[in-house]
Amino acid sequence: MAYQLDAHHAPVDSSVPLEYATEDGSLKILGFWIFLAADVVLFSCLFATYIVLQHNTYGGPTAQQLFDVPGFVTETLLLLTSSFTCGLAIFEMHRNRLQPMIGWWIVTILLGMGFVGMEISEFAKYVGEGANITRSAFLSAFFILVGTHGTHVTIGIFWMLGLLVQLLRYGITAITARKAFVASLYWHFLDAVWIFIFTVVYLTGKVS
Amino acid sequence: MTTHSDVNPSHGATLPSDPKAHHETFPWKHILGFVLSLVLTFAALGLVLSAALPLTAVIVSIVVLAVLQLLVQLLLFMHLTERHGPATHVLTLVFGFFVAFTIVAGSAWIMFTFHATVA
Amino acid sequence: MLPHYFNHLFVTGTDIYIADVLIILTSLGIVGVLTYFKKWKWLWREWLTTVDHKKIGIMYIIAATAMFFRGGMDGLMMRTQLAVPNNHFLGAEHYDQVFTTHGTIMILFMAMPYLIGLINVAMPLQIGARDVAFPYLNAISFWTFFFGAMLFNLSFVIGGSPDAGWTSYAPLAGPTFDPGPGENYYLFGLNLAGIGTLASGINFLVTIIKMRAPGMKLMDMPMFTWSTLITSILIIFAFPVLTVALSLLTFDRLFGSHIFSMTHGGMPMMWVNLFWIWGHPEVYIVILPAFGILSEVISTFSGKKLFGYSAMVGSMVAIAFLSFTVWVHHFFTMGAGPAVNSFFGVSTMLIAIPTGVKVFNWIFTMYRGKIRFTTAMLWALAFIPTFVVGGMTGVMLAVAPADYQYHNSYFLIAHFHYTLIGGTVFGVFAGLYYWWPKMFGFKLNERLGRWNFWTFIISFNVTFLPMFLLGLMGMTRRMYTYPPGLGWSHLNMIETVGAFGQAIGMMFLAVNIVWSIKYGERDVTGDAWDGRALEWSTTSPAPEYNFAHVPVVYGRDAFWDMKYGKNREKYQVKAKPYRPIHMPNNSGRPFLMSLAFFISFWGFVFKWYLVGGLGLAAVFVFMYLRSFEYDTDHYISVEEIEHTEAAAGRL
Amino acid sequence: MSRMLSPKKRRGLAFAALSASVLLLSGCGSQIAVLHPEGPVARQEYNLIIWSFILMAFVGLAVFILFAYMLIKYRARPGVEKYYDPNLEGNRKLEVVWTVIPLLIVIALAIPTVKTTYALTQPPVQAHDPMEIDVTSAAWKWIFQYPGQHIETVNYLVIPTGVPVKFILTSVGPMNTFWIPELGGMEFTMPGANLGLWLEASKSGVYLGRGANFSGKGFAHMQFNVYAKPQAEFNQWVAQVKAQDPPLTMAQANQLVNHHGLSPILTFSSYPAGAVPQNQNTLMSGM
Repeated sequence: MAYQLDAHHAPVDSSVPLEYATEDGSLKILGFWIFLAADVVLFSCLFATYIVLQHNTYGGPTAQQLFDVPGFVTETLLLLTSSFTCGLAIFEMHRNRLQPMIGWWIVTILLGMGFVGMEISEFAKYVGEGANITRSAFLSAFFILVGTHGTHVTIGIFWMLGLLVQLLRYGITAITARKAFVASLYWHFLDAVWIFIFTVVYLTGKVS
Repeated sequence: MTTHSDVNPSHGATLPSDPKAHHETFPWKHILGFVLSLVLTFAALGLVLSAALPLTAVIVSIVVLAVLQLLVQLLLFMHLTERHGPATHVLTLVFGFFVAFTIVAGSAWIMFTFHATVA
Repeated sequence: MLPHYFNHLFVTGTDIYIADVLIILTSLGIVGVLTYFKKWKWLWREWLTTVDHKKIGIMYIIAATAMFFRGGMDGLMMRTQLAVPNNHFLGAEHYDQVFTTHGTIMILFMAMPYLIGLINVAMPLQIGARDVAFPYLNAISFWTFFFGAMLFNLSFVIGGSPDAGWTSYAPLAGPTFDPGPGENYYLFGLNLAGIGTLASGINFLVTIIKMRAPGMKLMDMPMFTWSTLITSILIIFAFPVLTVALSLLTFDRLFGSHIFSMTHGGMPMMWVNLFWIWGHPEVYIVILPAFGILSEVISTFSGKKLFGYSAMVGSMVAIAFLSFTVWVHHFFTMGAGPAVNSFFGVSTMLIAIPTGVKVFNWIFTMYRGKIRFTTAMLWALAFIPTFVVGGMTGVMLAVAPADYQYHNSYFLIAHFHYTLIGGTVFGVFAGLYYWWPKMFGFKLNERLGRWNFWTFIISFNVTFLPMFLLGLMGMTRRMYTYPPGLGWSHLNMIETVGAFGQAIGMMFLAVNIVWSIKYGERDVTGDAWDGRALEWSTTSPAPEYNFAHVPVVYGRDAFWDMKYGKNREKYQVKAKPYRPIHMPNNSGRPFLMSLAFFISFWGFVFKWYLVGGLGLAAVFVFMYLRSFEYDTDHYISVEEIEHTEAAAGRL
Repeated sequence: MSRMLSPKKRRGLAFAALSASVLLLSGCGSQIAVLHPEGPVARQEYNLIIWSFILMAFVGLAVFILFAYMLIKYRARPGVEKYYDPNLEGNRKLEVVWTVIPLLIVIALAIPTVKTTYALTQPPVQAHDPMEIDVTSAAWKWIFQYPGQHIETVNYLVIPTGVPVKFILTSVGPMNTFWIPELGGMEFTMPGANLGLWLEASKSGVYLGRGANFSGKGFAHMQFNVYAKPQAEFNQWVAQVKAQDPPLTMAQANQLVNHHGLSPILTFSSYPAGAVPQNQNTLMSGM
């Protein structure tokens, strides 16, 4: 969809990675980078809110009492590894090897599901202990910040599942390559956001 | 930013490429990134659990480690430096970080000092 | 299962009944006309499913005009209530709803869509593009805005309007003090429209960066396109903040969280903080495109290049940067300590410098020019002194200790009406009169235009100038009534007279449009005003594909250069044969998806989670369908291009 | 540029218009409360208002005069061709001038702004011992507690003249702002926070105060009188309240806070310790 061109067919430029090969592809990748920059700001507001409210526990459990080190470290490792495998999938895509690409893609999805599953059980445990969203401003900010990230990850999983079907159906083309690349940007970005949740919420919560 | 219009590849070679990056047969960059991210994560965890440093020093160090991890993701996984046309996405991202920093630091400053209006 | 306020789902009250009847009659009228003239299919094919930036722009402008009349009615009701002391025209609750909807509608559903509409119409044409970067997304932007506005307006008849002010400060807007659905309408309506706005920002930015005509450097772009670029960046980084603020308050209201609540450790001030982190850039989002329009109009009707082009660009960049570092000046009186107040006071004053640079450059654009006083030019010229009054009082407000005396008073109200009407609205009117022939192929009438202009601008000053004085007399905003004997009564009466004068001014605009549709001067050349940028080089209205040949550009003011400039020869290359043009397909999905959003969010307003959830599920289904759609575009054949160009007399 | 008014003439014109508008604003009757400061805080703010107005009027006049000149001189008319220069696109010197002059004006404004911002956090006149009044906005009434005197008033305020008063502001309902224009600018009242504001009345009189931040249905009626009296009369008033008025019970205190509605003027000779919202503003512990 290169609306600028008077050409008969959208040209495929072989000198650049496949995802950038069509005009439309490079427009969409730029658009998505810009969206990620906007998402940085969205998360920064949630972080600011959490930082301002983190000590307002109103007699409820504090971060120190609540967080469980093995639990959040495991979540972190799952997400870090999934970011790595997602990178490998794109690496294989650039080498035009469909089978390994799909393999790493599926591993990434499974690791993502593992992460979301652990997060849900973590939330369920807190709620079971009476530490729910209505207990204190600290907990409200915690659930909303971490939950927003979890929602992003969940959407990412559904997105990648949809792309899995398209990869199986069409193979690696300029269009599927662009779509997979954009999804991988999203996935790595969520990993980066999690690192800050790990640091600002969990580690800082344990230290103070 | 480029001074040429980059809308039409047929007008000239305005889409520079890095052919080297796409002929690698082993994902060195990704493995390096993964190892670095593990090292940085456990370094931060160790700092917190060992409680060897004073509180402020710990918080500053783990935030620095987190920023390093962000760079690992951006540079080694997200192909941030691959340029196909102007580096608009880098500029946008940098401005995004500026705004994010302003929001977090500004909010903390405002909200933590607002009881102190009278002496 | 039904929420407790189901009982009063339909709002009661005489004026509401009248509104109900009017809404039903208008809707029936529209349905009747469409059916009688067999226009349903036309409406769907040509408008509801379009992805053409020009048509989307026109739909934005139509919606914004409707919202202007709605917001204006609110304004008239407020002024009627305040005309005399101790008036009983509106009760306190009703008045509170009216000023809340007035502010919200005017900022978010009038000013922004007007400007985004004009950007849609003119920007792609100015850079010689065939459409925006993401035409399908552009349609989603429009329809989410439209349904967001509809959701907000629905509150008037179903459930009750929000009544905590357009700033919606917690805890007044929280569940304790405002349990009804009105505030939920505000939160969900704004959030829905906000999705579309963010998408527009990304869309315009990518369009400008990647889709300029060959040869057009960034520093060759028309100033309106520059202002769009900067505005897009502001949108991209400001709107996520609004999304977060609204969502957090939604959580407090729907799910009992305590971010902004009075108890359990919540901090209401955090709402104020987040709201204005968005709110201040928002002010520039609605003023910078107006600056851009002004630059185009003044330069065109002075027959001159823009004075100090680089300084104009640089000052906009500076304003954009500074706009993210001044938000506390909206709450100096919230006691964040002298260091905070000093920092934000001084950073606010600094904005005066780039703004001043722009004002002087506009004035000097006229220096040694040939000024034609068309209606568009009159609006642009009126902008300068009016905005200067707004800007100067803005600097006065930036003086933190003095702001302790102005804050929330009518002085502040006067200030921001001088900037938002004198800046944004005058800019929009200048843009409407200027680009009208490009949109519709005929000019608006100049004589009626002058009536429109003079009635409105005189009445505007009659309304808002006395407010400065009232503020210093101690009258605060949002008072539904006031006692006699404070010296406020005469000034209030004068203001009310002015408000009705403005309404008469607007009537001239309506009459002008109707009259000109029938008798307006047709624009057969495509160059209605002896224009300077590329939008005037194609036909009026522009064909679907904008340009049969994408123009190649050799510098600033490309079309002027083409006509009179030193590169004239270069532009007169022999026309190549036409080639098929690649264009995106129309799609009904943006409309349907936004409708699903509307239904979902309407469910959430009333805490009907089943409706809300199903609606959201439908939204995701539409997204999935799009992801699996590969047949998204088509080619316009050479024959069709030849036919279109021949019909426009261009072969 | 040389064809325009000479600098001298221009300055004279600017000065004349300026003084006329200042006279107009300040001489317009005592009802313009902000321009009739009756205490040191309001006076400092007034000085800044006037100074910023003068600076802005200077800029404004320059703009208006230039603007009018351009419109008249370069309107499309016979003979305009001889000036016409379509390719004129800038002038570095002029652009520097209109960047530097506003910068100087901003500096001239910023310095007193910062100074006054810091000054207003201190009690205005150090000669007297300051007193404290705890102010609470409720829906929709003002509650004033005098911790030194241990009395409470609702919807009116009595203060001694010549004494700096430290108002400690909070809210048990929606936010509001506490504003007595003749004595000084406003400050927010917020649930969960205690903000401070210094004010002082220089002379006796009745001043009008009001809430200035919208707080719901009864907002427009949140108006109160401030009676400033000499210290001796103030003491006399306190003694009278102690002798004549009833004490506030906890039940009445809760009723004032929880009943959302207007309230008449009330006076209490004492109040229970539990009825001071300023003492309960802690976010970390839930009590």
